Amino acid sequence: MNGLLLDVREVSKTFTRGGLLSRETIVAVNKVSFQLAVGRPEILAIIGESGSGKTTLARMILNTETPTSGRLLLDGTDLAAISGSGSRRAFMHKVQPIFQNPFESFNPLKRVERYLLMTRRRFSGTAEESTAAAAVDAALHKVGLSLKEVSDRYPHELSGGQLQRVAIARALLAEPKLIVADEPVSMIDASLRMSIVNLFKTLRDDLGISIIYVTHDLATAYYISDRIMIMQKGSVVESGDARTVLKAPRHPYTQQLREAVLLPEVSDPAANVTHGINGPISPAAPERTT
Amino acid sequence: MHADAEQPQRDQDAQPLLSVRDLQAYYQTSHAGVRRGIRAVDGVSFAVRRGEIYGLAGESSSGKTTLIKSIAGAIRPPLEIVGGSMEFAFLPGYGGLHRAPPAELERIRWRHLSYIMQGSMNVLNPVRRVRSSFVDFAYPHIGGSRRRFEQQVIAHLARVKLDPSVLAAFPHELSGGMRQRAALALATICRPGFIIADEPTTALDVVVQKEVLGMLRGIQRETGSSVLFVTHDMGVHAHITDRLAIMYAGRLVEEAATTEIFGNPLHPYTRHLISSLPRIGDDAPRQGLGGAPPNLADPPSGCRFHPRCPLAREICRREIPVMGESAPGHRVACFAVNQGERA
Amino acid sequence: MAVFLRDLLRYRAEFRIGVALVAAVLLLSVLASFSPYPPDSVYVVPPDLPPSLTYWFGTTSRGQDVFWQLSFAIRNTLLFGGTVALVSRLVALAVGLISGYKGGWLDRVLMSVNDTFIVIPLLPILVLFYFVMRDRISWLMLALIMACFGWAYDARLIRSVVMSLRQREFTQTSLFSGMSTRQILTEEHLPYVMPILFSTTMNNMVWSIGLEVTLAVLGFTDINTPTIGGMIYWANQHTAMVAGIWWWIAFPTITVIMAFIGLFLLAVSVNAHIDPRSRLWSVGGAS
Amino acid sequence: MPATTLSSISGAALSGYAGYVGRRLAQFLIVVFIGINIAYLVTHASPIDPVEQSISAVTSFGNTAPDAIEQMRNSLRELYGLGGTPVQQYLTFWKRILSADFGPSLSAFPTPVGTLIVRALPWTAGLLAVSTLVAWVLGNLLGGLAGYYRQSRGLKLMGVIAMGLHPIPYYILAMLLLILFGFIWPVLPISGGAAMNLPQSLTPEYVWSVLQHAILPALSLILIGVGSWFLGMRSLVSNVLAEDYVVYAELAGVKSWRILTSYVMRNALVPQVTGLAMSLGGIFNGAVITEKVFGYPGLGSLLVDAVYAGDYGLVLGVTTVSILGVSVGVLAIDLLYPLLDPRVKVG
Repeated sequence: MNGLLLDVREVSKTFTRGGLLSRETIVAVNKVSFQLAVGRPEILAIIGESGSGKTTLARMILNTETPTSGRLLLDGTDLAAISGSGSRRAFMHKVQPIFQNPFESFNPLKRVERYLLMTRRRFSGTAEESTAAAAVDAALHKVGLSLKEVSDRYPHELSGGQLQRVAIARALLAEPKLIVADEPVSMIDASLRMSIVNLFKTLRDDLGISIIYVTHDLATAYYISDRIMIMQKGSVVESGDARTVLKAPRHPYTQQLREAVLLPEVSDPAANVTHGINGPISPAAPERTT
Repeated sequence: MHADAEQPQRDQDAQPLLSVRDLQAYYQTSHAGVRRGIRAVDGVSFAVRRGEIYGLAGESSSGKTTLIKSIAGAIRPPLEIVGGSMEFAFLPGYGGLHRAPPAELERIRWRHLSYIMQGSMNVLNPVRRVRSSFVDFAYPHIGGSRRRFEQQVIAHLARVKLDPSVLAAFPHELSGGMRQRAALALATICRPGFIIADEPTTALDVVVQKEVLGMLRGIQRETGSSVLFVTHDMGVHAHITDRLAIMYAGRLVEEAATTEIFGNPLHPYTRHLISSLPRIGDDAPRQGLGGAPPNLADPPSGCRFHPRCPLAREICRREIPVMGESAPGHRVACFAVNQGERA
Repeated sequence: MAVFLRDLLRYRAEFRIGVALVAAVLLLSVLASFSPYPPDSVYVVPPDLPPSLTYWFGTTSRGQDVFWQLSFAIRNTLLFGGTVALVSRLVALAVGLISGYKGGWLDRVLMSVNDTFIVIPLLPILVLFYFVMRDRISWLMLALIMACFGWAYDARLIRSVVMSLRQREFTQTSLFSGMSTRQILTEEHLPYVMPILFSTTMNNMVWSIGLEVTLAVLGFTDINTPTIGGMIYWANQHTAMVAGIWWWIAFPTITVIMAFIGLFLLAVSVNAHIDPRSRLWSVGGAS
Repeated sequence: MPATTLSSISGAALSGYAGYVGRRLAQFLIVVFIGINIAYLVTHASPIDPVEQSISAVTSFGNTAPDAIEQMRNSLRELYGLGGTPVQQYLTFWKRILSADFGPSLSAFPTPVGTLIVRALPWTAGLLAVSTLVAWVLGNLLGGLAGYYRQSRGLKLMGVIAMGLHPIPYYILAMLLLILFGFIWPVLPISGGAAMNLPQSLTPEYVWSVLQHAILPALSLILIGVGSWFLGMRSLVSNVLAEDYVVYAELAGVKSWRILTSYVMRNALVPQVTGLAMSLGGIFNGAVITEKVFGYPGLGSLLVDAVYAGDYGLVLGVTTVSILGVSVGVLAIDLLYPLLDPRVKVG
């Protein structure tokens, strides 16, 4: 197979504000095109600052926002043609989202397993309760959890890291081909962040799922993605292989972003005046703890 | 006594501007007759010297927000100061803002101590022009004619590259970066000796963030203020702070010059924080830390990091490690690191 | 839900007082079923007697026992308020849920109509209605027409709650878990709307009963069905205050005030308990 | 660079205001349109002929000759546009309303309905404007203080009183005041707009009499109004107190009265202005009934008496003018709103 999993063709989205007398148009996304191939799972990072249109683009891929112009095709199906619960379900069977705030991803009044079982029931076609539980448990194991840890729990009884894992497990239960993750680790504590990031790598390598990773963070994008797209004010200004683009950015905006990344190392020891104890600082710590 | 340990500094540094001693701040709730305490800050000691930017790093449940609230005197139930003191050099003898009489507070506020808040976007009164915020906050301290005051404000705004027309604008008419710069100008116009900055750039885009940090650094150099700079972002700490303390589950685990922390981290938690951060150009795999930050209503015994620590040993489960000086100016609370001096 | 009620009873004095007042009024209305006299018959007892052990609340100039008449009146009045509240809840819920969840032009149209209904002065229209209907007006008809006007304010409240729920990520999670719109609205969002529905029901009853009393006192309703307003109407017709028959007016007034304050306290305490910011919805009211 | 950003932004703000005014005007027209249509529906969809209603009401007062009745019937039919097809009727209805022509009053024949309404309007407008303004200012002031000084016993007590007053309907409160000042402590005039024996003029005696007569009706409107604004403001203030800009100003040591006025109350007032616009209809309802209770010569009394007298034209006229008047009031408040909130919504 060498078709296209996702084909985004010249997609634009404009928002209008105001009424009859004053009308203001904001171009959130401006003629963006890119493709993801079938059978070649990859992580594509969409990078941009606030107002770059990256979230609007992600929403259009998730079909929760309709483009003003242009087309989006998933596995050959035009997203604009999706109507009715049957085709909507078929679409969600292929694409699933992960959100930014793990504490908001589940209804605080409901137990989290509700969403796991619901997803399983809706997308597997079997209503068998016992196999559903087993499938949920299996999905949770893929993200390093088990049904025992999660069952009967409300969202506030789990940590942010755990909830984000549950959110990923829920997405996996639909057996999607594509996951759209909008800033999935920006609200996760530093000590837990990398395990979630690594999980995305595992999904790509072991389960063959393509991932669209929407973020403002160049460093994690460099760490996990294969390809990146830099967006500015709705347009893609630079795209290509993650390593090439980020190591040697060409577009001035990408260079500016790259420059502004604050490295977790003291680049100019003279700037920090208090103590004289320093030496050459290696990028990685001298002794790894794990 | 730890202030004595840092004696090798020059004389003017010997007297810190803020010294926090063995601070304990708990959230005490009494629900249906059952008293519960969340030990958000549990025995924290450190000192901020004159003219330095002192960083405080920690994740969401580390207690750093509670620590800031306590130092700022914003203590409202259920938060309670259970023990310890927080002494400012310009407010001697009270052991904390929360114990100072209103007249004293009035004397020091904005003149000696100002704040840049986490939600800096929303610190300006939305229904009044920016000018009125400057008048309300700073005019009582600066005085003189209104015209001279306005000129002073305009000159100060130029330091953060803001046009005088900003004064006539309403906050919603400014971009996020402009608002943040206006807030920075507002916090520094009285040239306070001490500035508490709580995640001041977290909500900003990276390019603007770097710019604002540079401005803060510039003004701080010029005025010689001390800054207590709190953020979870290690990159920001590396960029701006002089010394840095790492907080975990309500306690400090390590403190040293920022160069030293990044060059020679000693505590296993600090090491993890630094080594796990991905860098552009470095393809080495990074690992997350197992387990989860502890529940502060029921923290682990002994060292609070021991359930997640790769170096944990028997003593870590039983005893609380104290901050020991491993090198001049480098303190760390870990049995594995300090065992030479300790056991 | 049980925990919710228990917390309310335990921590909110307003709620306790509200429950007590409403319970007392309800008890009185239930007693109507045990009345020794039919509600619409007159001159069954000696007229104009002050309160005594035989006639607890005295008797009227029309020869009715005030206590039993009052129990019929408050029963009918509560029934009226309940009917208006029930019917208008259905409209408010439908408009609020649809407008809030669907958004877009549908929302704009619905809210435009909605704001109109909030603003229009209702009393002149109800008077006009009475004018053309006269004696054919029945309490059910009046209840329905008031329900047609009584939903708007609350629909806006429900809409703002649903709008904020729609923005929340768990709604997206529900959507991508394969739930239908109906399922999301009824299973995920309704629990957040329920407390507001409860408090607006109470407020709506206060509103509709108040209007009914007003209309009845003027004689602009079906005055032959005993209601609180109807009792005061007949007392006024017999110039009860001037004649010193104060109990004919005092007891219905006290009863209906108890009902008003009780219902209002229930609404206020539930509102404060769930969401102290709920009033802030009106910030968006101008858009 | 910041200067250019700013000027472009203030330009947007200006067009935002124009848009806002446009939207409010459109909403005003919608309200009037729907309101008048409801009045039309009520009068025309009923199974009863309003003309017959009027005639039976008029004739019930005395003996009228049959041919006079027939004459009256015809002129009424013609007057109220009840002849012709439904479409014609509808158009005639609008024509009459747009030309403000409701014909002669039946109860005060041959005085035109318009004249009666113009005579009554200043009484109602004056009573409503003064009592609403006083209630709004007083309620917000006290409620703001109660929200800010939560420990004050006096303000807490006021909160309890407000909770008791707010849910009571206008009629009941007006009646209680009437009983109190009419029977128990008769110091104030309880009926009319001014003393009967004084000619309408601007003499001090007359003005004093007008004010005296207005006290009780105004008081009943004000008491309920204060209660509801008080409760609303108190809860708004306790929300605003948690806002960053208030906390920050407190940290900065801004004087307490300044925080209360310029930060807390100033922001909490914004939704209260919207609230005022939204409750104007309800307040008008209250004024109608209060006027009737105290025999105040405004639109309310006119309306109720017109019903008793079976004066169809007058009832319709007062209803229409009420809808129009309240809508104009709402529009005026809406247009003043941007003065208080610079963030006039563009969306």
